[in-house]
Amino acid sequence: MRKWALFAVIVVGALLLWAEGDIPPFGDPDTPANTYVAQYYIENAYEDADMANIVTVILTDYRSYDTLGEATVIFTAGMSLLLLLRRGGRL
Amino acid sequence: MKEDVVIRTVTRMIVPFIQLFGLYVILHGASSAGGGFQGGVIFASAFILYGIAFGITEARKRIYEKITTVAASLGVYIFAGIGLLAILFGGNFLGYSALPLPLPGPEIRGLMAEFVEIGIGITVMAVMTSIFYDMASKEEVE
Amino acid sequence: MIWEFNFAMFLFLVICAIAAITVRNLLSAVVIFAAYSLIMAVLWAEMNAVDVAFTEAAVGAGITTVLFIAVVSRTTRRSKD
Amino acid sequence: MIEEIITAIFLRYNYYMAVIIMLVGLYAMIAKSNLIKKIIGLNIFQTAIFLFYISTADVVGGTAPILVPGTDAVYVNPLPHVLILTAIVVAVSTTAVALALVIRVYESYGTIEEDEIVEQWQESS
Repeated sequence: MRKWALFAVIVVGALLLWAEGDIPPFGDPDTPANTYVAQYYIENAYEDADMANIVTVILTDYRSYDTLGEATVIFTAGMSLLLLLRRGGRL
Repeated sequence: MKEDVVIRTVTRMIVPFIQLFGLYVILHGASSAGGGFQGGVIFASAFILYGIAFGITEARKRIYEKITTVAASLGVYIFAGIGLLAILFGGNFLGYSALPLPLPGPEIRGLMAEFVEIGIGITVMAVMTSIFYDMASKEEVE
Repeated sequence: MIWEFNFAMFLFLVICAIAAITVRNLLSAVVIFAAYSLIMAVLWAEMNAVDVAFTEAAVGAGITTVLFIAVVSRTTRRSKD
Repeated sequence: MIEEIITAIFLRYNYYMAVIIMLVGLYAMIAKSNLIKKIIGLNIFQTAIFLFYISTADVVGGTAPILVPGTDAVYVNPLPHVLILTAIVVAVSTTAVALALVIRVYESYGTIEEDEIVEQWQESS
């Protein structure tokens, strides 16, 4: 078991380390991830929603549907723990 | 642990300040680091500290399990309710600027974002406290 | 963005990760994992992700550790590997 | 040749760091038979992925994405921060549910070692 685990880890690690050579350098401002929609958020966040923290603006305004899913996930986790561990019939 | 005076006194003194800091983090998330999730976790950690120092049965008398179960769904209701209110006034789901308040558009969005943060904070606080109660207390099987 | 600092934190991270999965006492493993989370939060704060660092310090080093310790105290502290 | 490789590694050192930590978590998830060790490995795996995402957001000379009106500072990319903030919530939820399942397994079998559970299961069937 341990040998096969080590083998799998080495294969996955070699593949990932080989593929990492194509990623743009660390801290490059011109990567595709940093240029398109993120620039729009940085430029327009304060005018659109009147808040200084851009992360909060994206979390609760631009992508609030995502955050609704997050709240639902944590609510579901609480309810499933209630079903798994609390069997005395109490609410 | 039962008769540890230092832990109990320090807990009793520090719990209100932890709760105040949690509220500050929730409400000040608009202009500095913070937000509903972090504030809710800090608020819940006050109850967890109380439960560790005084025992779970004592903590259950301060914040009932009924309250945590209801508050967990209340937070999601606040969030989804604001979104549905925006549909009611002719906007998109969660499009806050459609709400008819006597304010300019960006300020309405900022205000509604604060309410959404409060909803997330209530949910996270209730669920974290509920999870701690469920995990730390051993239930007798009937 | 200071690479010496990142390297030092990375060294601590790898040592904490390997120790957390190697040590046989489960309570020690949980406490070492809390240290891992805290080092990760410091690394993210240095990379200008203040919100994420705040969340990780509150959740990873706080709530997750409490939950793990509750489970270890309810089950067993012994581990075979 | 060697210098080029070293330069290429040095330019992307954070991504390589994330991969190495991820491999530690993967090994723990496959090889360890204790269930709590498996969950710790899962958490290490998740934080490695988060480290990768936060690394893509960083910019040379950037500051934290909290606006100061009237200045022209360079801000780091805020979008991966939001995605990871959501992912941390999901991570703590999955950890809590997994730990609840561990408690139920211990109540049913009296052990949290994987091989002992399999032995008991084979004996009973």
